[in-house]
Amino acid sequence: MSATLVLFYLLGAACLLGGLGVVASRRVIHCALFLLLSLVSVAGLYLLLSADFLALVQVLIYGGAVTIVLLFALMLTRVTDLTTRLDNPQKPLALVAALALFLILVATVAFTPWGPQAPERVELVALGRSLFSQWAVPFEIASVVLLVALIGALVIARPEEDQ
Amino acid sequence: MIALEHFLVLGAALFCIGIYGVLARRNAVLILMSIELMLNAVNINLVAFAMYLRPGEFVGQVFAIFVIAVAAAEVGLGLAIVLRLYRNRASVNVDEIDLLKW
Amino acid sequence: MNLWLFLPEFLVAGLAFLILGTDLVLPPARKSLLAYGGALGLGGIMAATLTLQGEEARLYGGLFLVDGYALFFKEFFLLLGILILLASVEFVEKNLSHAGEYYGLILFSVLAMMLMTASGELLTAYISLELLSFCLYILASYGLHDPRSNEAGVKFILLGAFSSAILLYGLSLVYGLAGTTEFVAIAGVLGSGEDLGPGLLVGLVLVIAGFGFKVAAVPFHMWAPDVYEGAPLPITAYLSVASKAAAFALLLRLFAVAFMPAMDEWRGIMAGLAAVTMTVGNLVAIPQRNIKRLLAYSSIGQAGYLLVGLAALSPMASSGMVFHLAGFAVTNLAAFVAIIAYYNLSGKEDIPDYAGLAERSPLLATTLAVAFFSLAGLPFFAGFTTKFYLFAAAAREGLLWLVALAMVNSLISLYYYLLVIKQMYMVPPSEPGRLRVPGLLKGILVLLLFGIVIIGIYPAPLLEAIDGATRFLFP
Amino acid sequence: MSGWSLPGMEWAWLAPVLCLGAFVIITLWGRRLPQGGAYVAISATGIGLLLSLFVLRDLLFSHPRSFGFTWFEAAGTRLEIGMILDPLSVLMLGVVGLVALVVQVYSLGYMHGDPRFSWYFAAHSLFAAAMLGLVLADNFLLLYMAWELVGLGSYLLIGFWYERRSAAEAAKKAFITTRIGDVGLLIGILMLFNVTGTFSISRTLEAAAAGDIASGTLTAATLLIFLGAVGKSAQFPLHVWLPDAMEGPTPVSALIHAATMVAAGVYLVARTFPLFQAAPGALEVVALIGLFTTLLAATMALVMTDLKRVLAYSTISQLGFMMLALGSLGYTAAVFHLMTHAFFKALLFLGAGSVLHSTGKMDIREMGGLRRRMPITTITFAIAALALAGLPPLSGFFSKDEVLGAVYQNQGPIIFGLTLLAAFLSALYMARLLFVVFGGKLKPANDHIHESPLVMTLPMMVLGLLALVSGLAAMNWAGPLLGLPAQYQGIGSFLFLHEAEAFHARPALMLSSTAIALLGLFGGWAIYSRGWIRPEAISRRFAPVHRVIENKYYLDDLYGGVTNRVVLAFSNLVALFDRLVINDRGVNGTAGLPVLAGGKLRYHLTGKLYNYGLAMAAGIVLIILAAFLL
Amino acid sequence: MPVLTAILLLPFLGALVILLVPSARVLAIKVVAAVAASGTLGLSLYVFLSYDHVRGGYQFIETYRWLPGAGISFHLGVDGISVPMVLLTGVIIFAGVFIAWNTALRAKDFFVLLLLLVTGVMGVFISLDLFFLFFFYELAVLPMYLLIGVWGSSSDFGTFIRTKEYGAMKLTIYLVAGSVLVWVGILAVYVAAGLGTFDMVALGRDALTPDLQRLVFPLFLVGFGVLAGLWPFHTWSPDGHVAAPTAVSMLHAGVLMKLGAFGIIRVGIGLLPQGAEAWMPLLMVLGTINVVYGAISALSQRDLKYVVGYSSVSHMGYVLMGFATLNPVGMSGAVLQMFSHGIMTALFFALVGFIYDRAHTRDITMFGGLAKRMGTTAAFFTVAGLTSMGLPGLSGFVAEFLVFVGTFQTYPLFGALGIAGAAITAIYILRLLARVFFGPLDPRWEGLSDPTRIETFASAVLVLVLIFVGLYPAPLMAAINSGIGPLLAGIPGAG
Repeated sequence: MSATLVLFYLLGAACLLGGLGVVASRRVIHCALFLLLSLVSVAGLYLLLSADFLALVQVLIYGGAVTIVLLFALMLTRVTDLTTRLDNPQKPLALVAALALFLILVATVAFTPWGPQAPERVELVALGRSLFSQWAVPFEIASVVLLVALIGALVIARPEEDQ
Repeated sequence: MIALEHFLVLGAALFCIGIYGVLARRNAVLILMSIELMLNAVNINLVAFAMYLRPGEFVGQVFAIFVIAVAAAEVGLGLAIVLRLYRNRASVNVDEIDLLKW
Repeated sequence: MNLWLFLPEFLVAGLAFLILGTDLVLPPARKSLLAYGGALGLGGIMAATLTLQGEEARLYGGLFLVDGYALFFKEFFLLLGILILLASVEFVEKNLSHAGEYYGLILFSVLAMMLMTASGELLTAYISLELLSFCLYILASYGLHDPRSNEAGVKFILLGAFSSAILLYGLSLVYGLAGTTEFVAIAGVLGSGEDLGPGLLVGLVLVIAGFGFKVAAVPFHMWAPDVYEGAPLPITAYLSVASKAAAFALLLRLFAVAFMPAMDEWRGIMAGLAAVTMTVGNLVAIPQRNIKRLLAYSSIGQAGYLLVGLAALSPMASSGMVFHLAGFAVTNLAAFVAIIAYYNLSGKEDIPDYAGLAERSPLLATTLAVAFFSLAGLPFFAGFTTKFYLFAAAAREGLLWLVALAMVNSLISLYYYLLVIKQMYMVPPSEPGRLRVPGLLKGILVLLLFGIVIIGIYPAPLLEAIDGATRFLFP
Repeated sequence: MSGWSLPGMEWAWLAPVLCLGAFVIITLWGRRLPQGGAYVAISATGIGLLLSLFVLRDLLFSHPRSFGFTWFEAAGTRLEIGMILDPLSVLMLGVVGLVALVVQVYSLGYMHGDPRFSWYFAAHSLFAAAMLGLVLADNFLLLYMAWELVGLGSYLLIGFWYERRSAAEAAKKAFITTRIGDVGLLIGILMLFNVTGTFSISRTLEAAAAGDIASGTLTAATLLIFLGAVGKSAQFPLHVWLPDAMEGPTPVSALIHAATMVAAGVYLVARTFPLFQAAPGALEVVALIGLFTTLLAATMALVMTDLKRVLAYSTISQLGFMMLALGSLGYTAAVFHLMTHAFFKALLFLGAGSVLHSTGKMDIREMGGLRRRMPITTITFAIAALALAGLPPLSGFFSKDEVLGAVYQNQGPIIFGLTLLAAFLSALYMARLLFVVFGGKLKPANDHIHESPLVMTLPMMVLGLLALVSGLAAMNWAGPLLGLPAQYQGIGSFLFLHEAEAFHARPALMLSSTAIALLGLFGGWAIYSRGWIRPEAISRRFAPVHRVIENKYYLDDLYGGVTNRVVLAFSNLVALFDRLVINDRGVNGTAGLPVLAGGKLRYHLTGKLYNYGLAMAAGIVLIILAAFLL
Repeated sequence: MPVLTAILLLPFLGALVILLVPSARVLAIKVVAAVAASGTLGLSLYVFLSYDHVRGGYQFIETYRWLPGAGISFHLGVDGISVPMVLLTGVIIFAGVFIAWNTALRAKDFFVLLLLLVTGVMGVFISLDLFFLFFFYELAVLPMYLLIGVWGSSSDFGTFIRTKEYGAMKLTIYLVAGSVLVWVGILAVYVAAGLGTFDMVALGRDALTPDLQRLVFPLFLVGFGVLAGLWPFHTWSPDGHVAAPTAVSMLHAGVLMKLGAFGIIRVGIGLLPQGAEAWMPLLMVLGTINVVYGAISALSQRDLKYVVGYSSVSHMGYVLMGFATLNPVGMSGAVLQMFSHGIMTALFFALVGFIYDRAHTRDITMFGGLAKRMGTTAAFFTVAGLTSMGLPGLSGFVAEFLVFVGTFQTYPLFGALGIAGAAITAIYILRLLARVFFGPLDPRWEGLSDPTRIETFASAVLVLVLIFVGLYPAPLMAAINSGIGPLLAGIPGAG
């Protein structure tokens, strides 16, 4: 078993563990931390997939921004107290649905001929260049998306001046 | 060497964990977190496909970058709306918001 | 590369920024100027967009398309944008704060819809779709102190994000199988006869589920009634008309161009989805009391009819879909504008509140009645002709059973529409006095009524335009 | 003036058309015309009568002819309307025209002062038109049309005083009852049309005679046609309408219920007689129905106390007589009796009308001794009554004798015996009327009465004369006496041109019939005038029988019960079925299903966000599974 | 001159003009309606008179491009079957407008909708394109809901209550339900023929194979049959007629029910003759049930209008029986019956309307002796009643007689049942006359009066038509004959 494979299993396990923690933990703060674990492991997986830039982005955006925002939100909404129930009554059904879908997806992965696998590194420079040439339009749109989200967050979350 | 299927199964698992989270949680913020898990699962898929299947092509990675960007924005916006909800109702539990039904 | 081809998008984005900027300097009492200005601007852009007529280009390797199809829908969305802006003014003044951002967001959403129709590649399509969704999430929660608007926003964004994740997973599978995200190239792979295994089907189902959410197809529809009911009225109108149209426009291009070769895989799914969607939508509409909620369910039913066209995908069926979409948009908008006008005057939106409307305001009652008759597919009005055309196309593709079911559903829908008409025409009003509808809304109503009738009795010009547009889907 | 000649047969159509014209004119402008337009009606009928005389003259010196034209064409099928002029139709033309004219003149006096005087004459004209059309028809289509219009005319005239509930009900009853017969008639006609492809009566008769029609079909069709005759001629079991129809003005009864409409049934059978001859078993049915009816009605005539009702039952009885004659191959006898009966029965009714006009009463028990105040009425009434009783040499004697002869010749002794019994009964009830109404002492309440005006008595005298002498037409010397061509001797040879039928003088028969008549009259005199046997005593002795007869054998009650209880109950049931099963279950139930489904289904939107998500996930799983499995 | 377009547009333009007249100027509104109606009558008379029945076939043909891509064109034309129907519509709207002269409530809306209704009806009769036939077919249903719901009247007999809203809703839903089947049938023909056209002339009668014809025909039979009052889908008809205001009842029972029958003949038998042949025995059974069942139901009704309503069900049965014979005589009788029943039932409803307007009740048991105060009404009612009973001299006789002749040629037993139905008709009609108009006058009706001059004029027109056709059916039959012939040419078994 190669080292990369071991690494993959480790990262994968951490990722899934984090995921499970997010959905199963009884304390919201723990959930947030588990999420961080999972997201960071995903960044590790990106490295395994030789997507270095993506790993960086992942750590920066998710590990930094998103998690912190989430923690803020959790604190602002004061749901940190231990007594609150976090799961809803349809939990068993949710489990059945998720498992069923998982089985389907695994079967799909297993039975689909994915074609010749020739892993190859993506050059960071090429990626960067294409992002601003080939993908200029989506890039522009994405910027508008961020702007809109900003405006929306401001409008919606900002306390009214007149109150 | 790691086979593509490894990544795909991992992605599928994470995706389904995320789905479970969305379906089983009642706290709006936790639901948002679960959705982030799902998006990450998608990204694992995209990046794995990009690396394994078509040498020289990296649409998957580009796609993943955009997904990350959108996901981040989504979290921000979602939290803003949830905060507004909290301000109006003093709760972020989604089973308590059912004024609209039937 | 010819940047000129981006003219409409640039102009709309610029207009949006202009409005956001002007908002900063405008006194609160004058915010309605933004809407008028925006509408005027969009009108100008409509004219400017016409200069692109006849242009055909695949920019950036096919991820941004300039063709008749996109052009048609761009004009269409610009027009809808104008109408929504104008229909919102009074409502916004009375009920909402942050008017400038409101109008700006509407412009951004118009931009998003235009981009959706122009995208020829999965990533571009996705990001445009997200832009639209973001605008709508915000607009749906715009009633900041209205718990219902708030609830609508939460449900909308959480379920919307959930559905985008599902869509994305499906897209990732498609990408994994095809190795590309460009529509034509995908079609090439799908049509190559290569065995793609179950991955294709699962991917398609997930994509359909994701889009099913956007167009409110059962069982991915459940957000729609709640959000429609909770959102501010003009936004409900916008959701039911524009965002649905945009989603269908994208869906049509995606399936007609990219997934056409795999039609056998998804055709049955679409047909089943159509059947369930129209039936559930129309059945549940019957007991509704809130008129917005009623229209939400009726829109679900309409989505079912449109899915029939998708299930029968052929040049005629796609024309039929677009045709019905256009007719439906005009009709539904007419209904909503009348409802907005009545809400502005009375603050009411429950069906029993419409008692005696025919006496209090013949125009509003007539508009609603005409719109409902049109939605139910009665002749002289758009709904009849568009449905006939769409269903004829579907029947030609061997989906007569589905058409029959759709007709039965139309019948059911007639029942609940008539219930509203009964309130308006046969029950005496609970309050006396005539209602004075402002001139602007009156103008819009008359215009829309005219549109409904014209599409109903002289559809040839519109249909020719549509045929010209959908021709690009089947080169 | 060679181009000008007397109108002949080709002008016969004018008679009904003139009457129809009178109807239209009086309906539209009657109120503005002098005398309410009565003279329009009378002159139309008069011209018609005159015309029929010319036609008769033409016929006598030439041969029967028929005329036809296409009314319209329905997708290849020609609907023709035709007219036949043969002795039978011309005879009827004359009788109908004559009686109609006489009655109209009489009505001038009788109906004087009625607020709807003008409408009376309009309806009268309509009726006369229909009746004239009926007798002229050589075509089942025209015949049926006229047949129905006759029914309409009678409906309008019976219900003339519609303010009276009883009149309205009687008119309705008459129409509906005869209509039941008409159903049979129409079915019969169409069955024949189906085989022959023509509505022409002559051609149908030829086909039947030639054996072109299967005997089963023929018998069925013939009997159905006879059902029509049964309805119109008030034969058992459809006789119940006629007595009630006396609610109409009395001249109407004279016209319709004595001379014309009720004779239409007999006429119909006579007209289609070859069918009956060709159809096995048909004549037997006709004879039996006739015999039964005549006895049944005669007994009822004996116990009724209402003057007009007695006459009505007597009419039924006499019509039964005619049917019996037809059933016994006595074609001439039946038609002859039809003619004489028309005269004397009309006269009887006019007399009754005259009595009613002056006393205002109909119950014979309140009358008596009227001869002292109403001599003309008494004499004419007596002539008619005696003619009916069959006293020689009055008209009834000859025609009844013919009937008896036919029965004697062609039926067994039992039937003949019963026929004699019926003859006896008719003499008896006529004697009863005569003696009770006109004989005896004048009741004080009737002291004020006086004879009717001339406009009424004159028509009675005309009819009286006819009742007196028309029987002589039977005699073999009648023809030569009138200067007719040699082939015509008595009426028999006129009616049966080809196989001339002479008057059979059967002395034994004539003697016994006279004896029977005298016996009846004597019995009547003994009971009702002398009181040797008290009628009350008889009725007491046979109380149950009397009660049954007095109640019209409970037939009216039975029919009334059937229509009111059974038919209405059934119709209520159907209406209820329509509402409860078809409408409430079927229609509302089906419509309720979606409403119900929608009402239940709406709750799938729980308002809980995670439920929505679950539905989406489950939907995806299900779609994938379904896509894989299907 | 494009006459047919003019016929179609005239009532429509009338409606538009009325829309522009201020609602306070009631007289002007009525005058416009009257002018439009008279013009329509005039044009339909012109079409009737100048239709060349010797030449036969479709005449006055007009074709305009509409949606060539879908194979839809605006194709108008009349044949011998539609000509009488056009005339019928003209006559009835003419009478109807005058009978509705006293409409006080929202007269503007009323006349607009009434004229729209006529546009729809006319359109069905003269359309030669399936799309437009269907278009106008539904257009004719559309105004009904409002016309009944707003201007109608409810029935309330204690245990039996039918509100006008119920009647309106039921009628609308029912008729549209029928049209769903029609629509499916039309699309089936469109697809199965594979010609890519909705033009009935182009489709002809052999567009579908016999097997397909048999499969599709029931759709048209039941779909159009619903509108024709086919048992057991008839209950909308009495309920709807009763609830409707007078002029609408007239148009509705008079013309609208004929649309259904017309649809069966034009679309069903015209396009699918062999399918029709296979299904006609069933139609014969149902038609006969219609006749007898309708008549028996009419017998026990307490509401005057319900009697007339069920009588319509019964009489439409003759039309269906006539169709079912598939022989020339029966079919021509059926078409004539459509005309005759249209006029007759319109007259009935007009007269019932007069009574209801004055007495404010339609309960038969409350009446008695009305002839004394309403002589003209009684006389006209009698004429209508006699027509309904099939009395010679009136149009009903000719029509029913032909139907009987036709039926006897094919199904003698059903013919006999049909004739028996006519006898039951006599019972209920005569009962009605005796109950309502004859007998002693109930003192509470002392104050009643005969209809106004305008109303009398309008109903007299109908009476005259009944009598004229009854006495001289030849002109009408000439047209009908020329229409029936080609229709039956496609049926091998038809004589």
